[in-house]
Amino acid sequence: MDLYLFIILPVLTSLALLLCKGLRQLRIAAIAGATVQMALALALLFVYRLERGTGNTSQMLFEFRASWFAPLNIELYFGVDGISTAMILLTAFVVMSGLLVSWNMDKMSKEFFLLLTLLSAGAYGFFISLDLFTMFFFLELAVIPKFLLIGIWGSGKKEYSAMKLALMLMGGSALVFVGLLGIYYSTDVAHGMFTFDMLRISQVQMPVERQLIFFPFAFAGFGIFTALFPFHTWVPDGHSSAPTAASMFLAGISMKLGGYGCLRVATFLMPDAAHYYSPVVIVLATIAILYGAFATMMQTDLKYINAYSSVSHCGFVLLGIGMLTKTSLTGAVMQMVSHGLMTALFFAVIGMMYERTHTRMVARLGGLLKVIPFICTVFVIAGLCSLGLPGLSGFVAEITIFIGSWENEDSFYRAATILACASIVVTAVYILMAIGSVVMGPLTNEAFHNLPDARWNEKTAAVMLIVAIVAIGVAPFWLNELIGPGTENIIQSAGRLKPAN
Amino acid sequence: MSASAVIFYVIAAVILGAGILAVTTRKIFRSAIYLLFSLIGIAGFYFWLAVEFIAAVQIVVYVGGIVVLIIFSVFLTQQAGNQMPRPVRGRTIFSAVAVICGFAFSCMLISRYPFPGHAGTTLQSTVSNIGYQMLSTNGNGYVLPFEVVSILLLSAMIGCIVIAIKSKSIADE
Amino acid sequence: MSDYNFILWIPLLPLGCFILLGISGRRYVKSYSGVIATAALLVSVLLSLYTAYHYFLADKDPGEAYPQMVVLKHAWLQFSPGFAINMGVLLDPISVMMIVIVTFISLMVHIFSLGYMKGEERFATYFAFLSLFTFSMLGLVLSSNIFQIYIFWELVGVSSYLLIGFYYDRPSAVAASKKAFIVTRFADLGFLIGILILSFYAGTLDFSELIQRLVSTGSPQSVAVTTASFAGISMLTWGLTLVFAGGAGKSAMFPLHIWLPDAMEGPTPVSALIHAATMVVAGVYLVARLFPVFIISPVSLQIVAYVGVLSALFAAIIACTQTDIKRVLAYSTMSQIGYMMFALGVTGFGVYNGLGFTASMFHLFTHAFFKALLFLGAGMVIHMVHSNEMKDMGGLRKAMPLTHISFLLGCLAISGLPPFAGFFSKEEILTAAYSSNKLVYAAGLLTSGITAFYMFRLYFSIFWHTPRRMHEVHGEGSVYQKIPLLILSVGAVFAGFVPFGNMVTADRLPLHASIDIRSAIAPVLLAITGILLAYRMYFRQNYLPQKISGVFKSFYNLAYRKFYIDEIYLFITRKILFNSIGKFAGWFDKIIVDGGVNALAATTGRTSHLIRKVQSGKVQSYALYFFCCILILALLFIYLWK
Amino acid sequence: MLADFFILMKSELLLAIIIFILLFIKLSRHEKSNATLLPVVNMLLLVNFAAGFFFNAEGVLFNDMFAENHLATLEKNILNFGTLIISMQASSWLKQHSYTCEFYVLLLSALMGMFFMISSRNLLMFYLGLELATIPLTALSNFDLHKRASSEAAMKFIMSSAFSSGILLFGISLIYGTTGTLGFSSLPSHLDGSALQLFAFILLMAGFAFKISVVPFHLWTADVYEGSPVAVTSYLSVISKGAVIFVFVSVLYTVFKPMTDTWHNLLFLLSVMTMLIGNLFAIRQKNLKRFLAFSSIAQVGFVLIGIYGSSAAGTASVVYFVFVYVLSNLGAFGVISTVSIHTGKEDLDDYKGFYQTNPRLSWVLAISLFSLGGIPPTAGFFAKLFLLMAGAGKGNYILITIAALNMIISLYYYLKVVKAMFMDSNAEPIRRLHTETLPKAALVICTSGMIIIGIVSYLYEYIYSLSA
Amino acid sequence: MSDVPLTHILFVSTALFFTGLYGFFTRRNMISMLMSVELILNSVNINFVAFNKYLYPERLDGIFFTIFIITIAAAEAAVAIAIIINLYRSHGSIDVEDAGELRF
Repeated sequence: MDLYLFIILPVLTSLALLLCKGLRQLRIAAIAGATVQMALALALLFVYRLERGTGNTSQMLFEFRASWFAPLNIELYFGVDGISTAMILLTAFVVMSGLLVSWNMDKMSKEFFLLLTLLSAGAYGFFISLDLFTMFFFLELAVIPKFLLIGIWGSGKKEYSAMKLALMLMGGSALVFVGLLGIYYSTDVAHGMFTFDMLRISQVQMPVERQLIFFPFAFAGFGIFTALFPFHTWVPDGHSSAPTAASMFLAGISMKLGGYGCLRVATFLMPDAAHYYSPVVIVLATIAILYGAFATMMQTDLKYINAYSSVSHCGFVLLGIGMLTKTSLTGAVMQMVSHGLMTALFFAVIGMMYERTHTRMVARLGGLLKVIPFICTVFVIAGLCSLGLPGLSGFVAEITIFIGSWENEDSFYRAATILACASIVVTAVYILMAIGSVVMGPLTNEAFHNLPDARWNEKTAAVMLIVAIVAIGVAPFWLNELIGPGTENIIQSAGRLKPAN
Repeated sequence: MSASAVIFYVIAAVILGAGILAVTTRKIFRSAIYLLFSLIGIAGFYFWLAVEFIAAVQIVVYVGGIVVLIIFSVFLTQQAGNQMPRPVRGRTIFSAVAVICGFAFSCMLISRYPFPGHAGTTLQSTVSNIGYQMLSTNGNGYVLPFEVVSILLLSAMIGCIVIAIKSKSIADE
Repeated sequence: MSDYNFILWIPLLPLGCFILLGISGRRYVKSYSGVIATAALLVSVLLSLYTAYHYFLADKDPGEAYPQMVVLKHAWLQFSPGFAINMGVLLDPISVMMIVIVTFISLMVHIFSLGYMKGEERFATYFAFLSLFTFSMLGLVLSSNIFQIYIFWELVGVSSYLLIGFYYDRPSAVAASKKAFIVTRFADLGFLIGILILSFYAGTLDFSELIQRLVSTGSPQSVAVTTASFAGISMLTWGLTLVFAGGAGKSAMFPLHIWLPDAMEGPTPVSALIHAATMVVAGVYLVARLFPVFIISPVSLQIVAYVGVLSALFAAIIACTQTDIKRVLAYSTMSQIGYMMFALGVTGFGVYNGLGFTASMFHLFTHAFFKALLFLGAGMVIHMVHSNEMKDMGGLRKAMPLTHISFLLGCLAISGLPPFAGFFSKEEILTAAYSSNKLVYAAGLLTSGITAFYMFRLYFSIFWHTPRRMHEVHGEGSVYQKIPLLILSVGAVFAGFVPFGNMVTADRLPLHASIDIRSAIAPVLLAITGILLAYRMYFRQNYLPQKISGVFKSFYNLAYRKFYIDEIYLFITRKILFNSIGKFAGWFDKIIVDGGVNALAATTGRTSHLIRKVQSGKVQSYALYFFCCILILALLFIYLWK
Repeated sequence: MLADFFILMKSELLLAIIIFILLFIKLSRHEKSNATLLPVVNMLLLVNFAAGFFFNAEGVLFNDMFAENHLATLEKNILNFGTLIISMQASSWLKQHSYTCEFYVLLLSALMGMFFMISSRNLLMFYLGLELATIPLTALSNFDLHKRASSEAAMKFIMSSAFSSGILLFGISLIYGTTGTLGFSSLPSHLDGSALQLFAFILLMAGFAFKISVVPFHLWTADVYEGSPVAVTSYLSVISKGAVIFVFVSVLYTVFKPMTDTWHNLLFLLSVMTMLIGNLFAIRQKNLKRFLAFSSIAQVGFVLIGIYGSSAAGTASVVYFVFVYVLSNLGAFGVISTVSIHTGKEDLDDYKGFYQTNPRLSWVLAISLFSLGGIPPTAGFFAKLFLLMAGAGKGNYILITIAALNMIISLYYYLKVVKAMFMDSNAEPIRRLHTETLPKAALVICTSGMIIIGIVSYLYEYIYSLSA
Repeated sequence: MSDVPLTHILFVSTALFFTGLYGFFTRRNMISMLMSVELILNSVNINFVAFNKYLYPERLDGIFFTIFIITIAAAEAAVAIAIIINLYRSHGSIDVEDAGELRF
């Protein structure tokens, strides 16, 4: 499997988009690109499992190396393990559905599709990179498209949100970069030779005192991407102002870049510091979980509701990472995948509602189940997934995190776990409040009586995401098996693989 | 104190006195004249140091060239007899303080620095030596700087012409 | 030993129905959807009866305990070697009993609904939800793994939510569904933490191993769980109490009962199935499932007992004052489940001491029949008068004779009059309580009297009393509605004769207990008193009820207002939790966090405005700054920063 | 000797030849139109640029006054390239100008001064090169002869630079007094770090800092940039700054090696101040030229970090950055000059809704700004990060963190321009502009350069091989 | 010549230098600012010549430097005066305070 295809494909798609004229051609090109990406991602999953099935237990599969800025020891070094494969799959799903829901984007459509494609290239590249610099390159690659997407096609106070998002994310990546440099210059592999190669760094073992300095940079930097409290404020504004597809990308993929980075860079490469700082991480994550949940309850705009709930849900990712057990890390990755799918679905459906009713205020909606049953059903499913209903992916991920967290015996960890668990109640409250007043209840607004239900493209997008959510929720073992070896490696690097009693 | 020393201090007094007057008097024309005296004093200093060539250049270029240029421009801008506007007071005080501090500081540094005495041969700064070196390419030749300066003078001249020439459109205004 | 693999089909058939109807029900199979679901369920019923037959009778080795066997097992989510959420099917007496009850009652309700829900716009959806519920409930009772039970626990919760909110355009239904879900969710939090505690010490999530490890004295897990403590209470007690909290939420035990009366907003058959016969007893089932562990923690068992009896009495008192017939039934359900709970709480382990366990299960069994019957009957009544309020009813015995008779049978059964089903199970419970805890016994006894009173209050008010508003007399209902009533009546009458002690016991060995006539006297007398009192007050219109309520005015009001529990909750959640914390979070976000970011931006802007003076446009100032900076740098680097 | 002379001084000689050709044209010309002159000049510059790729040699001339090596050749050629681009962009402005020949003579003699400066091995040559690179430029900045702002800018420029060269000279004289030599090769062994030498060194640094507009010696920059013709502004901000940076690197790394500790601290302080002040001023600018002036000040702060690294990677990163900076800044100035020449609009507010009327120009400007802000996939990203990487090699992470945070501030104002173009609406947007061939070609070159040079790593690797 | 220590000459030149600076900072007339610059350059010249004669007479570096400085000073003055004249045409004043339109 040639991993660089994941970068080349979006690039080719964008070139094709450049040549296209008119919405028809554009969306055909975009969808074709996304479909091929999706096929490629599925193929990757297949080939990956096949390769693992043959007993290949090396840490990364399908490694690809090419020299890039050789004097600075930068390489194009790609490779995947289960975690990245899962994230790539997630990306492919979200990209596909995001493009589907923006089927009728008629304002500056070429630029729109182009930016979306660029964004996906950034995400793919990030997930397959094993070279820190390359990874960082792709991380930043994804920032500006978001800025433009929100600023141009957004709604509400879009400029403010776009600016805030771009600046905060850039702030995050600035911190990340300082962290990366710190890591780089701590890897004296051979007489003043440094390396960005993550696998080698993890073997070299940075000196502890340097880990302690640079872990906060890397973690906080990536943390900003994944809504680490108190750097989460870009999330609500950014998400709510963004156009539907951009919200989906933003919450579905972009926030995952941060979680993945926290895991792969901060924790994997600086395990001692990860242990040292784990209480801090846990406290922040717990605050984010509860605080996000409570803040959600106060929201009146559907997108804000989902955005704040994303803060809460991404808190789980950080909690799982902070807890530093194999199970909790697995749970964190699952939560990333699950939240990616679920929140994409949520945003998609909110977008569909908004497109029809032209409002996102909960108070102005109501009883929509009667007129747009499909969309409402999807809404309910997304909501149920968000509140962690078994059989849907959210539950699996949260439970795995809880169990993983619970493996830490200290009462501090226990308290954090219990508090995090408590959020499931709050989540239920706000999700049900939203469902209750949007989907259910009497249909008050006369104007909503003749709303059309979902079109085929919207249906396809929603069904695709739901299938993925249910597939994880009903049969989590495949995802677990996929992710397991990867988290095992990370936790082994952390040197505290906890035997299961 | 020897005669030569006395001459030096006299020259120094002229240089500094004229210099200070040049930057403080409020009549622009007078200021130019003081500058002239200061520059002549410096030329005298060069004579005192027995670098006659430099002294000659100083008189020819500065006294004969630059000061004349300045006086011309003073006339051109029709301000010869006018009182110059009063300096901005705040800045004057501030710059006086800064300059005095700077001067004290520099003098302290200079007086503390142990300048080595010279040992070895002395190359006389005769006109022939200077002339020879100015145009030689080997040894201690300065032909390259010479060429560079010639380009500089050329371009400065062109620049002056373009800028200062009274173009038609400006004349029309 | 026969192969029980077919058992998987029992839950899978409803699941298949759910998927089929859920996806295509609205458009393609709408009119057949009820029939499809019912037929599928019928197969499930037959399969479960077949299972029961095999398990209890055919495969039984005389003298041996009933086996507890895990028929199927699949590692669903493997956390670490030996620690996994396994999806499995656990067969033991209580689970087999439960699948019979669940499928059977569900079938009855399905059939009833064919008539009752006819013409509903979301007919197919309704059956889809019912199938989902049946599947989840079956999954719950068959769970072999404590997390599996949690999973299905949540699923029944959501199906209950969906069904309560079935009439989604009624704000009250929406509110009720929300309330039901949120309250049980809150309880589930306890359940979840309890699971985490227990499984952490046991090192497994599978029931059989978990129980075995925790119970066997001297095993490292058992030592760990009893010695570790938090706030002076052992982790075992914590774990069990929290798990019980989950069960109490689902079973509407005090003080987590508030959702149940409101849940009556759902269609009546749903109330019969979910909120009377099956789902609400899940809490009892859960305690029974973990019973061996509860036994070794007397504290938690006592908590179970007292919560149970308190709920029983409390609900019974409230039931006397309610006027909405479904609410009365709901409180009675709560009260009866209280019975089951405290029965479990008063049980010891052993040949005779295990009576409470059996009694509890027995009551669960019989209660399912008569309570479903009562609800369906109430459904008939409501259909007839289009109202839930007692005052709109009266004298219906002529208009709906079948309903009348079956309702009467149900009332007799629940009042515990011999030879109806309720008598036997209630007797056993009280006997067990008597031998273990007199206080509980006394409360139970009192409750049984009150039960008889309010049930007959209901009965007389509906079917006798003064006839009202009989403007449109239509038939009693379709045959679909009558058949279940008939079948359930039979159950309400005869279910008590099932030799339960032989089959369902705590140690899975037969329990030979017979009813002691002497101990039966007091409850039966009390029940009769209650009935007579009800007869005096409600058979005809008279002023006695008002008088009595006038005498106990404050207490009556208290009970009528359900002891203000709802209001207290509302105050705590709305005012304190959501409003304060939520508002605080919102405020904090806007002012502190966001404000911080904005302030940073503003400071940058302001600083940039402040220092603009430096760029004054005066070239001499520039030079002056230039020179001063040189001086400063020189001083700095020559003297200070070498 | 003579062959050496021709080969080693190839770049300077070529420039001299072009200057003389221009002078001849001027002298012999009978009202020849600019339309014919401009292509000729650009062709000559192209030849000049192309010649930079051939016959490169290393060696020393004139008794160690002039040295040429491959890195210097490359640097000169980068400047050649930049000059060519500027000349292409300026063509629509120069078309109407009556002193085109003079413009080029001055421009090229300034360039020649820079070349001498780069090749200088002697403080005298350095000083002469510096003056040659400055004095014609001061005249050039007055080339919008009819504009008040232009003459004000020129006045400020000549006054400030005269002042700063006075300071610089005083420093040089003290260095000469304390070491007895002016040659770069013999200076290091005479530097003893005494207080007077440090003072002299700081005076010298101030002279350098003035030229590359390091805070606090930057104050002239914005005023001059704003007032000068766009072509001159871009020349000042790109070429002349780049040249001094090149010299600065080699002077610090070779001549002042004994004072490394001092200049490390100095650079630390100056770069922090430069980034911060540059950014803070840039935030509040409305005029795009002035805005770019401040942003280019901030950029220099980053360069100082690269220099701070004092390693081969440092040199390479600085040179690479300057090249990328040439491309990016010229891309931005190209668009601004097109707009300015056609409509006279230079304010940020005028650019609102620019994308609606001129999407291509908007993209070019946006990409240039992204490159300046260090956003991938543009080359600016790599260039800026390599500077930080080189700087981080010294282990001063406070500096790196401050720099990284400054990148955010700078991003803010770059994005503000992008926002104005893409997101804001305007009742009277700038009309649809027709870009002429030469400027268009220049923009295409810049844009493709910005995108390609980053992703294709050969250029950096080549520079690194030269600077190692 | 040997009777006067080098430092005294340096004091004189430094004094002249700072006099020039003071003039540059305070004189509002552009032409007088230019004169101040000339003073600064002359102080540097004194330095160079004195150093050369006192300390390093074996070569003529300082003297040559002086010669070039003088030349360049002339060129600079010429350009500056051209610019000032141009400015005078457009602004009607050679007061430096009047040329402050470009700021902030």
